[in-house]
Amino acid sequence: MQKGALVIGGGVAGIQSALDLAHAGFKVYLIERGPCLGGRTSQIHKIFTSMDCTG
Amino acid sequence: MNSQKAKFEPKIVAFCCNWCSYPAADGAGVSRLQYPTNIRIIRVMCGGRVTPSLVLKAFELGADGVLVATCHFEDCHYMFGARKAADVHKITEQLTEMIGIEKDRLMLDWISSAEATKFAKVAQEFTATIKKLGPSPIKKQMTGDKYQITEDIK
Amino acid sequence: MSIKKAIKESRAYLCLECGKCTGSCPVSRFNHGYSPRLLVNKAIRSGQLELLKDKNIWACLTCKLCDERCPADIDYVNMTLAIRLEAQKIGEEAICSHGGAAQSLMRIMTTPDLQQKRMAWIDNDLKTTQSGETLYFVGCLPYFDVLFSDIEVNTLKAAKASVKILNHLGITPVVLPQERCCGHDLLWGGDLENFKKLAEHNINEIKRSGAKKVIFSCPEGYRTFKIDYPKYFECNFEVQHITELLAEALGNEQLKLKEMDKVVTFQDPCRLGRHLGIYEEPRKVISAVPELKLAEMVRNRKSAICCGVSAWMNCSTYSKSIQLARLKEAKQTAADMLVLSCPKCEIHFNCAMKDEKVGKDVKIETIQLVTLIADALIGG
Amino acid sequence: MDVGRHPNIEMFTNSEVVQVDGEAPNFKVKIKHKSTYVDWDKCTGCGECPSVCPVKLEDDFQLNLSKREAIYRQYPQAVPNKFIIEKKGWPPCRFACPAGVNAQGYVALISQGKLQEALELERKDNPFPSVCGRVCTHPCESECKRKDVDEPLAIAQLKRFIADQEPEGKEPISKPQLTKEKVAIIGAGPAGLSAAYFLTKQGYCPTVYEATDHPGGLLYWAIPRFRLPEKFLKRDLDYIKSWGVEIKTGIALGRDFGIKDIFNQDFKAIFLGVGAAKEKSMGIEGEDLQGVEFCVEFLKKAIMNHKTTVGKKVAVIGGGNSAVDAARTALRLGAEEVFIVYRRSQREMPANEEEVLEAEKEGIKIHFLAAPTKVFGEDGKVTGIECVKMQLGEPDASGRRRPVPIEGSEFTIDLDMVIMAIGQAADVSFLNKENQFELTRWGTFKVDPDTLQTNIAGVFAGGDVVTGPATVIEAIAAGKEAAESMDRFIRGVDLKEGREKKPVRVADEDIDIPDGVETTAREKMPVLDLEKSKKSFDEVALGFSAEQAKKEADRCLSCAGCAECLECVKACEPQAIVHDMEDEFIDLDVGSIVVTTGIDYLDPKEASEYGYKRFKNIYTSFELERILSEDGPTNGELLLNKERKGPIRFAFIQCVGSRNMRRDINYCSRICCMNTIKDSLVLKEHYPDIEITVFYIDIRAFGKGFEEFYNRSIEKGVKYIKGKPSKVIEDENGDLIIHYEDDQGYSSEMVLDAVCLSSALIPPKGCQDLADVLGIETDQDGFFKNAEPAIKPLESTKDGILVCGCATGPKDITDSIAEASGAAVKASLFLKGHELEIEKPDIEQVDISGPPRVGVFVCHCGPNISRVVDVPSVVEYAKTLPGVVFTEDYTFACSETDQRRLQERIAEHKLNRVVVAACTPKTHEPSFQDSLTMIGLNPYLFDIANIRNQCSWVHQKEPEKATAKAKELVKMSVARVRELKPLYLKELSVNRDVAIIGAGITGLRCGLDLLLRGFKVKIIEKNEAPGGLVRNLSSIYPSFKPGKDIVNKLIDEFTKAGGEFLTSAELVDVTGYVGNFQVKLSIKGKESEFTVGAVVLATGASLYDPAERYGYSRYKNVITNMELEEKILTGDIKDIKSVAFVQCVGSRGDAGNPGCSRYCCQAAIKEAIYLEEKGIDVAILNRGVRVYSKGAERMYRKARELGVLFLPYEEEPEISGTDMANQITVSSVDLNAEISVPIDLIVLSVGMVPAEDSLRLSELLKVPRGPDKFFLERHSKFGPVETTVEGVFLCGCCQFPQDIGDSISQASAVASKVSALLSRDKISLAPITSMVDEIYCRGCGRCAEVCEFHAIELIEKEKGIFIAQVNEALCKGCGTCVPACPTGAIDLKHFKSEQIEAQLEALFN
Repeated sequence: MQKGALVIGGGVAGIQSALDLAHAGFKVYLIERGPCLGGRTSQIHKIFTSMDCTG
Repeated sequence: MNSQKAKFEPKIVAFCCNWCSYPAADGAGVSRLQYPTNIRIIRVMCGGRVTPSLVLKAFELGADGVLVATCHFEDCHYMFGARKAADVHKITEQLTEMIGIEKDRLMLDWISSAEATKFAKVAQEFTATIKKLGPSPIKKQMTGDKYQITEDIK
Repeated sequence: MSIKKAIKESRAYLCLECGKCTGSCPVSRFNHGYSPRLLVNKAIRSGQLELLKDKNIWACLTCKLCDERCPADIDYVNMTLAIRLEAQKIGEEAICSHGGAAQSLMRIMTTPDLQQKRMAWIDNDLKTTQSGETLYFVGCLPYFDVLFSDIEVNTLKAAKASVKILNHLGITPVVLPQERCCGHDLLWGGDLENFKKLAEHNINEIKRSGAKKVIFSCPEGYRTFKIDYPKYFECNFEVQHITELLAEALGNEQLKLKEMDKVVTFQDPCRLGRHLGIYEEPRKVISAVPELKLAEMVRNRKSAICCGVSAWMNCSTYSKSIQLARLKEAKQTAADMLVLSCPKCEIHFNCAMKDEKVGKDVKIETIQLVTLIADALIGG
Repeated sequence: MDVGRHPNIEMFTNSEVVQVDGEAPNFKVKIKHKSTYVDWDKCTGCGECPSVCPVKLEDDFQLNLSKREAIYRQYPQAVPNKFIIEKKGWPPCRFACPAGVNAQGYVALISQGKLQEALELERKDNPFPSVCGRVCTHPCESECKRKDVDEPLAIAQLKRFIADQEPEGKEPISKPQLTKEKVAIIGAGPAGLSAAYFLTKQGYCPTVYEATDHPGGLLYWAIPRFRLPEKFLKRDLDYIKSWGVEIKTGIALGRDFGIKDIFNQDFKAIFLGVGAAKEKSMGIEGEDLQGVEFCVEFLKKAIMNHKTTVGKKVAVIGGGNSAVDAARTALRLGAEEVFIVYRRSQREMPANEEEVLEAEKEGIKIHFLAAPTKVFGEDGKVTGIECVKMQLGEPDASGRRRPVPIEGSEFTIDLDMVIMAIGQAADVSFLNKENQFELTRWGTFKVDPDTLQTNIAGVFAGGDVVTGPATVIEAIAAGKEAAESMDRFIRGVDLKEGREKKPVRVADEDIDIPDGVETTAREKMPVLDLEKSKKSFDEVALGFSAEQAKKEADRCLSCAGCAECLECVKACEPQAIVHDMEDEFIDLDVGSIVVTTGIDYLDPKEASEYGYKRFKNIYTSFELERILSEDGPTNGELLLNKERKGPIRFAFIQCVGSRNMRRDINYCSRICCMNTIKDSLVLKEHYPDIEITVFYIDIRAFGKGFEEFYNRSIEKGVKYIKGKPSKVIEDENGDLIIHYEDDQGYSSEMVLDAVCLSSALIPPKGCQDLADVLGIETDQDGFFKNAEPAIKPLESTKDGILVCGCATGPKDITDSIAEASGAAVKASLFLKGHELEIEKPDIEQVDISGPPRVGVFVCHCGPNISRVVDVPSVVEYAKTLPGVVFTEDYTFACSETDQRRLQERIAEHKLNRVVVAACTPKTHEPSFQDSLTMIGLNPYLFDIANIRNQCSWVHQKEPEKATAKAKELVKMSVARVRELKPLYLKELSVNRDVAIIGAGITGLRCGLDLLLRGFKVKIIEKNEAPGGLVRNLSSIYPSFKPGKDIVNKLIDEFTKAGGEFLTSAELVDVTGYVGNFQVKLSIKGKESEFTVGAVVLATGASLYDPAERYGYSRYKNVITNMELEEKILTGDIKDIKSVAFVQCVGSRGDAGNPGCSRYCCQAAIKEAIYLEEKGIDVAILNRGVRVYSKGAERMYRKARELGVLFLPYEEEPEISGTDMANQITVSSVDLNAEISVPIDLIVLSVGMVPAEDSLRLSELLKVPRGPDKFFLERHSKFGPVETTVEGVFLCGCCQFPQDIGDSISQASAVASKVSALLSRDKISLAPITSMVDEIYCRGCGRCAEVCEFHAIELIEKEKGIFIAQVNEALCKGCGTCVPACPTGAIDLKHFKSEQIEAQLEALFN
């Protein structure tokens, strides 16, 4: 059976490692406790130094 | 006269860049921010893609106002696209002003993808300014429609 | 007039198929897909729709070199114009350079009550009026300088020089604040309807200003006023090119010119030369300048080579090759400057020279004849 | 967030890891996927359901600053963009109700004014709303959580309200045809009728046999009209009858027919609901005297005729509802004096409390703790009773305390009537003759508690006849259960199976009562005035008004979250809502695990000294973040009281909780300083004249661009005061007063309008149990522990499990992203051989030659578009457009079903162009394009007209104009799509080798990771030997191992894994593009060249040379910290007594690095500890100690413990001494005096500056450099290790000075990015790039000049003729070259000039 990687946590770090693993051609199971992805970052309105949005 | 002006519904072309102002317009939709219906959005990849000829073509065909909306300098997806848009816009501005189109009918603005409220505000204010200015001084010039082939030729 | 009549009038049916036209055509030399002979052939034999849809009708520079050389004296250029007028009706159009910005500007100018802001170039030491005997037709120079600001060309210098010369000769020319484009480029692009609107507007403005004589620095405007306007409207004013005026005024003593120890060469604009037959006046004016020597290019007067683009249409790699060839010829005369008398030549040549890949063997300083004279005026 | 769509990623939101077994690389993981109660395959995210949901809950996404519905999507752009219902089980009220009536449900609907829906919901469980609304003992109210706030909700009275407001004669909406078997119900009481009702709902045909001549049982015969008027009982009965229940009155079982007769008339099951009407007698003397009556008979008589005679003084014996009823009835029949005798106390009285109060109000006296012993009378008529006082003893079986008579406490009351109301008993004697029913000792039927089946199969019993006299609601519940059993019995299904699973009550701690909810009193029920009610049998309680009902319903706390009012089910067009969806468990087979559980923030409630939650306008930094954001609770505005004047006074307090020994948060939360600076700038933007003060201990602005950001806030006027405030209080006129020590050392106060507390970042709840499940350790701060902090920052204490991001400690987004990529590559090492092959099926391409044949598909998007835009008229209009050959409209174009229909239409009508008028291309264009590719139509012959986000949603008040605009948008799209050309993905072959420039620890780490992933790596190093700066470090914090060993270990691991070193190599040129870089080197003069797929910059940085500053060149004993490292290695520090470190030499100032060099504070402290332990006195002159990384705060603390002196300084300290420096003086601001320290050795902590050759490298690789001259990363947050040049990556100090831990994480991050890039054999490039029409290109080169990505070159086609050529690998598709081209030769594919002009022309004629 195709073995994949398990990523626990759907915040910005979780998404990034899931994407990197997926782009490298591996199966990824992304587990998030909340109803959707984004974690703390989605609650942040502006990011310091570059002041662009987290949209 | 202003009853005619009140009834007057300007038609405004908005060139919106795919990475910043277009999603801002979508964001305005998601949060149901209302703005007048006169805006017609045309998606371009970057504000820097809008050539003077496109703006002049819009005015020639009868647009009452043209808005070019692109990213802020620091978060432009193509790093320098917004600066290019500003340089090209200088030429377009001079041409439109010289040909007799009021200065306020053409506007360049910077809207990042999170500034949905700003997009709605710009849409509202720009429509109001154009309504105040009244219809564009240029009558529609388009000659016969491009696609019917006149009878006698066939 | 219908297309059949126009082709007959241009005597196309007399074509001997000798191919001299294709041989001399500057475009065919580089664009082997374009042959005036085949086009004439098509005009006579093939169906109308096929003719009108042929992209090549737009490739012709209308520089009239073929007409000069045609043993059957076919008026190829006017035939092409007629075909274009018909083709535009069914939606055919040329590939306009600069995204069609110029064409858009001209079509916008057909709006009757337009309030253009185009007088900024008249600085206070130039005297102009709103009404009077003589009118100086500026043309689209103010727009050109903005549209082509990236190649730092300054066509308005010629306008300032012209007014300075007229003032020098005691004439305070009328300059129309709401002057419209003469319509030359739209006409040769086949858009007759808008051409007529522009023409009508200009003629009324001129009548209102009371001018009896209209002076041109741009040969395209001059040819359009002189030949095309009378076809559709009745104009009660005289038209003259500034070089002709200068040539006449050489006699009177106010016109004293400073010495200029330089060698120059002269590019005959197609409209001034082959279209209107004015070859000698410019040369007379040049020779009037003390110590100024004129070194003619190999192909001059009737056989001068066009500057590569007409009416902002189909500017391509072929136009570049034409321009480079012509510039090389100018360099071969070892002249210090290339004298021009048409804003379009100035723009096209400078654009060709702008790209450094092309290197030194084409770089030459260009100057409009009127500017040269205006600078040389004594007691100006 | 394109993770949602990536084919390899399977997402489980709303889920938790519950069990992990096995070792790397074979883990067996069990996931618990909590039910979302919404079927996410069907849900299209249209957003209709929250608009109908009545429940308002705390919005945890907005940190409880605002409310959201029970069915919600966390934020509009959530991925997955689906809805979820928050359900915590059954609310306390529903759980307490025997019939499980969903009280919270219908109360919520009342608060929404949806009264009819509320009634329908109530009737799902209880067919007697009018009755129960009046007489129910409402156990639900005693459980209502509102009692902890003020008073419980008036649930019963609300039920009555919705029953009463139902218009007369309303037909039940959907009447099932009664097709199933016949069932017999004996007794038309609440139990029987309820059973009948529930059976008809399942299609059975029940016949109810009632002994008396009126249905209703005790409801009709025993409950007085002033509590339950006949009119309202009749309404419930009529409702039940309207369901097809047939009631035959006057027929009694036993008397007129037997159980056997029923079965013979092919009734399939029987329900016995005969109730318990036999009156119990007390068995005391004189009971049979005339004037002594039994309660039920008396009530029956009174009900039949309101004129029955009654005595003057009446006593009622008993404490139940019927006793009180009897007493109040007697009063209304004319009794002058009525009193109740009850043997227990008021508390045990079973009667409803409000009925007892009404009785007392009507003058009825109650003798508690008294029981009659004898009734005496004259000539057969009762004249009085003798009672005895009681006291309460031990509780009896029913849990109520048994009354015990007190000896000698007899007393007599003279009266002329006694009513015995001591309870009834079941009388089933009539039945017992021919069948053997088992009875209990109270004479009630013995039934199976779950199924209510008697010992005779098919015969069920419920209500008082089983339980003895009980409440109405219990009888109804019994009827419902019996109906379920009878249905199963008839269907032959096992009666018990699946029924024992009782509903789960919501746990108390899950009910979040919002603090600060204001108390509102319970609505008072209006009653008939006393005088009138005493006399008549009119109903006493008059019922709530609509406003009262609404106000009362609004008090509901929605304890269970979703109230299951099923409104959302009605509103959901795709029928996606499944209220009884179960949690599911999923087993996964994984090779490695990455833990990125993120961070939570400390609730500063314990820091009560700052008045959080006690005073208004005191926020945590996270709450401020939500408030300042447009989609936040207050859409971006501070809620200050309106009438205050003058500029806002705002203060930030840093380190609330962080760096605090007492609360054992002994680490720096690392991001709050920068977050505060950012918020101050945002505040300045919103309120230009705002006065901001920041109280801090150390401003830790250590990252790239942080120092400039800090200075920008100072320029904008933000005041920074060093010193942590002691407390914040609120003065009388509502202003906040903050107490602090100012920089002169005086204690002072400042008046403020609002305060923001930068509260500490702590590990999220459940971190420890996840650690136990995974079998990995957490460190003393509760974060996940690293194998070796600085050297292996990404591995956990267990092989195969990686930890990164805030899970290992607070860090900002840039570092988290870098670590995440690093962890990804390490995780992939365990998945060797499990790569997925995505095969590409070759599909037969649709023929797209010939004139354009356009299909227009207009989407309703549920109501989102069709509510505003007249979709059919847009479809009609589309037909008239030139080129359009087919039009159709869909409800949800993006759903699988509609996309399949779209594909069929394309084939059917041979369409070669498609326009979909729907939502925004930004989200849905890829999914439509995929459907086109699947059937062989080029995906670029397609356009979306955005008639939702940019039309229907934003013009809701002008539908006709919106429709006209939609038509024009469609016309523009059709015109554009006619001009579109097919575009094909360009495939590039990929070379799989990697070149790394720089062999420092970063380069080595990245190389090693790549080698382990199976790529060939060449490291190019300009010095002879690899190792970089770290090699000559004496020790590395915190393991204190010498740098040399670590570097050498990496070097031989690298060579062992087959890596290649090219030392003393000088990079000559790099040409080509991603996947095919040609690298030209010269090693000692010998040129060599090779091709690689990717290039990694790991060139590190060089150290600032202080030259003559601080007397470095003059004194021998003034050295840099690197030189100190050598001295320590060689042991050359023996004769040194005291050392002074000077920090920020060549950092944060005019010379060297304008920003902070980040590593020096930690390095200095590490060395200081080493020296102090050798007995050398150490002082560190600093401009704020910036130790931020994991464990660094503890090290800083240890240094202070060992006696290291930390001296802050502003101006440069002067160093004095003759040939050797022996003294250093610094002007200390706090003590405003000069402090001079005798020293033997001065160590300058020098900052890092860009390497000398970084300019040359940046030109070679065309990688831009930032304003600080370090290499510029693609995106400061989301692309920290990539550059704008595709295929060129960077890591370590060449991007910005950083410590070893960060550099190594970045190194692994690059390895991950490179392996992602090179793992595919082909790189497919986005086809939207520029293209050149060679005929029209004059070779003028202006486009090449303009292109920032150097993607355009001029090539010499023939001698002297130059043509521009676009390198599609480098071209980003921005199109800024198009305006530069004079002839229009260059144009941007998919956005060509004629395509845009076509849109303009379509728009204007």
